[in-house]
Amino acid sequence: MYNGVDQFTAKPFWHNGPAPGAIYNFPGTKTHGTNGSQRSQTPITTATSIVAMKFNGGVIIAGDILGSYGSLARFRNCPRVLKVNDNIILGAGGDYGDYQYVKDVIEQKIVDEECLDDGFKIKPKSMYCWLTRVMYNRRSKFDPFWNTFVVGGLQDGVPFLGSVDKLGTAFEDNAICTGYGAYMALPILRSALEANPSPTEEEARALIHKCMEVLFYRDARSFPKYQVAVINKDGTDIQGPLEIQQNWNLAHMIN
Amino acid sequence: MAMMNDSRPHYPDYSTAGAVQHSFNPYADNGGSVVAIAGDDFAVIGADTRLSTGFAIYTRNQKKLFKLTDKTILGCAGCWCDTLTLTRILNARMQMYEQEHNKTMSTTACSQMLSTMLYYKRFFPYYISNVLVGLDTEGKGCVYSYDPIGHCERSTYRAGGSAGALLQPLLDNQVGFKNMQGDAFEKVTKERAIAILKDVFISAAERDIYTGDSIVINLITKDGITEETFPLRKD
Amino acid sequence: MSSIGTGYDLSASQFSPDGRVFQVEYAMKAVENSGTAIGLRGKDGVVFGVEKIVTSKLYEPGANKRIFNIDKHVGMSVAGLIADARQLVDIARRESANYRSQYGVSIPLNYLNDRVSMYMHAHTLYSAVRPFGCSIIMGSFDPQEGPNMFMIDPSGVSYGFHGCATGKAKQSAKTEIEKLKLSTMTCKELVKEAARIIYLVHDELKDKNFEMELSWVCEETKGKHERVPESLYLEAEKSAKQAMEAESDSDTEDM
Amino acid sequence: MFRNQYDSDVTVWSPQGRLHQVEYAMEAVKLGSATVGLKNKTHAVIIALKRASSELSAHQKKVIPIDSHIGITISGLTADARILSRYMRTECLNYKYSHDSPLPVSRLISQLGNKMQTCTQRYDRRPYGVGLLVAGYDELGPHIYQTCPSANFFDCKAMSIGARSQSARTYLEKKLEEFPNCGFEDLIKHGLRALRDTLPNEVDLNTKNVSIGYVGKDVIFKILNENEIASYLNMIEGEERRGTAAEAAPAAPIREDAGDESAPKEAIPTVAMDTE
Amino acid sequence: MMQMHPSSMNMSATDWMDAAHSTGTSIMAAEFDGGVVIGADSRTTTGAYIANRVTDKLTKVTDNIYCCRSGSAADTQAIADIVSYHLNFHSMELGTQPLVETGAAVFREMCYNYRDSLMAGILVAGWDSRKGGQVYSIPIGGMCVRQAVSIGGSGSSYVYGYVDANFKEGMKKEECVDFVTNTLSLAMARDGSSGGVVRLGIITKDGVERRVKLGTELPKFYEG
Amino acid sequence: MSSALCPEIPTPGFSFENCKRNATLAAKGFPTPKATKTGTTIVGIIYKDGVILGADTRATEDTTVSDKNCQKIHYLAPNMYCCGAGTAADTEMTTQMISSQLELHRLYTGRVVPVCTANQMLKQYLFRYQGHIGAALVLGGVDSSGPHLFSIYPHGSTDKLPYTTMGSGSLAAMAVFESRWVPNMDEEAGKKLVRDAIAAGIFNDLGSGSNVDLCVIRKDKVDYLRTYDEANKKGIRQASYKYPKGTTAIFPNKTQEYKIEVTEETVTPYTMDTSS
Repeated sequence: MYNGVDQFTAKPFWHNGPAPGAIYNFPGTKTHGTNGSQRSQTPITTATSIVAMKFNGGVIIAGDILGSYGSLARFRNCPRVLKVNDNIILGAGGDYGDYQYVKDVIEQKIVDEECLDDGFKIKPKSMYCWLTRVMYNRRSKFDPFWNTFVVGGLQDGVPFLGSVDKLGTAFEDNAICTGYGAYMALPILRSALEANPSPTEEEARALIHKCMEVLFYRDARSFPKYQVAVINKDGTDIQGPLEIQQNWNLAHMIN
Repeated sequence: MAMMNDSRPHYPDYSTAGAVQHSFNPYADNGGSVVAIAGDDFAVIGADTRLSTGFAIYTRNQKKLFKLTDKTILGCAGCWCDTLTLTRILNARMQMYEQEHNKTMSTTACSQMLSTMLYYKRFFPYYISNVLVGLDTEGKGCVYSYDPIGHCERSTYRAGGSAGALLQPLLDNQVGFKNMQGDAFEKVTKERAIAILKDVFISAAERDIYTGDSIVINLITKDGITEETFPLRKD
Repeated sequence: MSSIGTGYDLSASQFSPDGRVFQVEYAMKAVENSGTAIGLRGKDGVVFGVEKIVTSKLYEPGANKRIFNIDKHVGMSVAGLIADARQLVDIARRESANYRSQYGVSIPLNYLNDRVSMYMHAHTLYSAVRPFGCSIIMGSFDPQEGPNMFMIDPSGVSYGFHGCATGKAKQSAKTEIEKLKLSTMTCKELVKEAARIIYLVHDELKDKNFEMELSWVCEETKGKHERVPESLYLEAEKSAKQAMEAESDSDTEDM
Repeated sequence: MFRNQYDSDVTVWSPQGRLHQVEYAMEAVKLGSATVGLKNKTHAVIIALKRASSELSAHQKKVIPIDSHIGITISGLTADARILSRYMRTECLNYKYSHDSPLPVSRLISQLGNKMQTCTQRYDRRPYGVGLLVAGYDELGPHIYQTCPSANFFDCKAMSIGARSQSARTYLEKKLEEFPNCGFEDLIKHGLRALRDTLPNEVDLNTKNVSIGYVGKDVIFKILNENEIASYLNMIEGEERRGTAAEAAPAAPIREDAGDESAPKEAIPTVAMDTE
Repeated sequence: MMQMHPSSMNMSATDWMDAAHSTGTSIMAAEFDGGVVIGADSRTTTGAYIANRVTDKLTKVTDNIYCCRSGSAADTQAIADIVSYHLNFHSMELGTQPLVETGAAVFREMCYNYRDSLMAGILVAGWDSRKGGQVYSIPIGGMCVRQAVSIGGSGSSYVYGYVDANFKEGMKKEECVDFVTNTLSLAMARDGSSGGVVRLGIITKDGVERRVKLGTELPKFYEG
Repeated sequence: MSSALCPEIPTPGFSFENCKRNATLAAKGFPTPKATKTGTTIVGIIYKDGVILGADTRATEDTTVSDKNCQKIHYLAPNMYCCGAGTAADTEMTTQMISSQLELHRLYTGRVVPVCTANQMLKQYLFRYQGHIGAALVLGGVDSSGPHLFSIYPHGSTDKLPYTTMGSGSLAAMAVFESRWVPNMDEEAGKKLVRDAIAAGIFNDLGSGSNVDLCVIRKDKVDYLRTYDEANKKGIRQASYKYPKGTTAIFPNKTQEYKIEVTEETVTPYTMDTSS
């Protein structure tokens, strides 16, 4: 009978506004009784750092292939560097499920573009901007993609490197690292680039390799196998899994 | 029994942490400071180029000034993802205005539009401290400053962002000549304004950890916009 | 067509007393006004050929292509109203994108064919819309499934084909196609045949200028639908022209 | 003036496989004043003839900027053009917003084509009665596109649409080879000459009735002001019109340029069928 | 160490700044014919940051008793120090080596009495002449039980099955060493909080022999 | 026995009398005052002849730099120094207190105190306060058994290592060590490495900044290198900020002259009698 709707009395005076004593469900507050989609509130299977830098004539992006489930090293073959097209490579850290979803969307975007066959190929800056919009939109819905993406590529022949995080915070730089890499690999890359602002591809590869080694020593969610994506004027190339050379001699020095 | 369950402490070492609950905060404080000074026939605005989060530097080289028209520039500090979005929408709105009205937006119109756009997001605001500078229709320099939800105030000088509270009194003294008497009231010239701007940033970099690396300074005069950069300390 | 003009032919939702839907038949007429399009299914793939009539010198060469990519592995050639056809291309692309996002693999051609035919057929049911004024040929190649090809009429009826033709000169093209031993021929050979047929059926008296479009999806392209390479195109064009000359020579001799 | 029973609706095919409503919409284009578009290797130019509906009215607006790299001129129903231009502007803005780069011209045109097509297939719509000449510049260089009410569009080397545009097309076809390698100034001159050829003898181009827009490499789309137009008009002043005087036949009534080719005049126009 | 801004906390990578210093661990002890083998990984983490990658979690208590520590580093170090002091004092009073059983009892006493404020899971292992090699497990909560083989720490959950399937009573020394090494390698491969090198101790009547298996020398298992 | 005039002499150790009150206040939303933190990079390595400690010199209060050149390497004993990170007061007081206890210990035992003794005292002290004393320390020194380096965490756990880092910049500094540290470095290489590690913290961690302090401890000699490297120079002032006379408003003033008479008097000292 009384379904809470009384059609015989007038609508409240403050119609369409907050009911007296009640408040709006403003964005950001926990909504009650909705579908309760808290899915993206926490990352589940996660991947750790991405390490990336520009070199003379190209960009290199590396990431290990471990998918951690909390502290469990659960999936040991989770590649997360990706060739988008001949202009663009991409690396991703954070929730692996979100990454796969975004990857599918990106890949379809590329297929759509290939189908048009109109002579245009999306360039890294556009891809980066698009990703920023996607990430920002999702964060604004309080349902973020729990990832940090690193976009690398050649923009009309000039190396491009940019990063987007789960909020849609985006920036470009000559060296970008996410996760623990931001704390451990980035200092190494920054000082190397300060000494030599335009390293060769070989030098860049060696630096990245060193960074992956350091991260392996100090990041508890890392793994000694990683993949490297390189883009230069000859195209894109994804290598790996490569093995990290480890040095544990230190263990003998503890007494 | 239930009591025991409730009071049982959590032993992280023995639990396989399947998923750690992270609370999601849609905002980030990415730091940065903006300082603007306007004169009779010019306006100058500077922003540092450090983009940071927590204790980490994202990049040392992020320009935070956005040219809206040949006479108007917006400086933003705060949540960078909001800044990126706001300025993109702003640019689109500027273009729409230009196409619909067949003229470029005036600085005053820009200032009003920005205020409206900020208030539009009253209940999920853009967390940015905006400082808009430009020349008004009479060619006079003007500075508009905003709070994150669209309160707008016109003045002739303003410091905003992470070192805003640190710098505003300095500007009050050096540009506003507050609590002074005598001969100090000379109008600030372009050159003096730029020198003061650099000096306040030097001071800010000393004391505010989110301000540093370098500044980009834009000077707007009737002849157009000139840009200069000035290095700051990098620690 | 005895019922023409009797008033039973003004709506797609209307039968004539003799049980025909004239609007659909009229739409087919539109197809017959268009340049010829053919599809040949060989043992290792599908080849498309289109005769594109150029009505003005002012148009750029290569504009308004009538062969489209639908997905990486599906090609489509069309005859009829090009604007209508583009709408179908859009629908087909959306279908294949949806399929991939839902099922994770590329859309099978027979399924895509079903979906697009249903869409076209739906336009023959209501008076509020008109039937599409175009026929489409879709083809694909899959290493496991082999080549596959379908043609859909404005009525929404579709059949699988080894060789098919539509447009102005579909009759003579069909005659030519029937002479070929399609199931034993490779796509390389078929490209030449397609070029020959297009040149053969082109009526120089009615339409002066035309461009030939050739594309294929086959083993050689790794199951990707693409325009035939420049060199092969030129070769096919050359031999087609030679064949034409030889034929006209023999024609005169016969006389 | 019912021509036959198959032309009442856009959803009705004629027994010949034609859509009369669409063809009539194509006629609307020819009622608009002429406009010319042409390009060289670096620039695309659109030039339009503006009419004033009366002595007291201003000249209509024929050139509409879409984005920094695209502008259009229109021929036909101005109100329809406004809808289309707003759509194009929105598409460009959205693309720029999300991709930080200008929308490739060909993509804009094919999106527009698909939008226009739906209006030719539904009972509750009518085709847009306007033709556009689109000048755009992107990575593949300058472009001139023509769009029709039939939702068809053409990538053109040069084109003219609108009233009596056949004369302009004749000029353009004749000079076609010269365009790719001519300078920007010459390009505008060619365009003006082509446009002039559409005029009756007693009318001439002036700064009031001509609009020029252009876009090119590193140049954002710009509409020339009257002074700039005047300087170009001066360059072609005094030249003989229509190539040779002999061709300068007296201006025929408005339908003169309706028959596109030399096809005999029938009750049904021949141009509209664009199934190629 | 640091003061955090709420805004910057949504980076999960900053957990090292305020997380406790603990030995998320894989530890193990197993009896064999003539003694015990103890083993541990070498990783100490704060959050996901590896604060020490070559930690020695096998702590000497007396000459014949060792303990393997897991849990809070501060708590277990303190316990080990106190117990070690206690037992050494006791052995001087006795004039003989204390029994492993005694050692375990002292550990248990500490862990039980302070169970609300300590976070420690300890394996006590050693050799004495009365009962030979012995292993006592004292998990959080302060119980104590003797086991022929025992594993502990966060990595242990991944290898219970392996231990049950492969442990045999009365193994030879090297056989037991291999068994412990394999078990720990498996645990370290799966547990993000364990890793680095395997440190081993073999306690027999002759005393203690310490070994280190470097990360590169560890047995390899399936890594798909 | 206390009164308002004569407050009680405090008992040794901490006073906890306001803990309850503060907890209540905090629960009511009254924030506890913020302590000065040394968001810090501190490091230490063992090299061929001893130990090198390093630290930056920035102290922060929230996000403001409160001391641009503070000292973070604290003296413990002639052969031992200790870098502190965390709450400034805690690190200073803890090291001071341990330092005096070590001195007493030295006097009591009559020999150089071993480094591990200091380590043990520090860890026991910190453990007692269960992490409430926010001191993270890097302890380095040389004794009869050679060089030793310990890192000590606020909760009282310790690690003995040949190289270690602490503080908010510890990851950046550790990255330098992990890629470049080798056993038996000579002093110059060691100093360079430590400097670079601190610099990595200074430049990449916002909690660390200003200059690099080093402390080289050898068997017989300690070099405390205050401001070993000025990693950042303060910018040069661009304008002059002198105020013209009269800028500051003052109340009306009045001058009163006083006449002062000066009298001179010579005093002759007399000698104290110390004979008795």
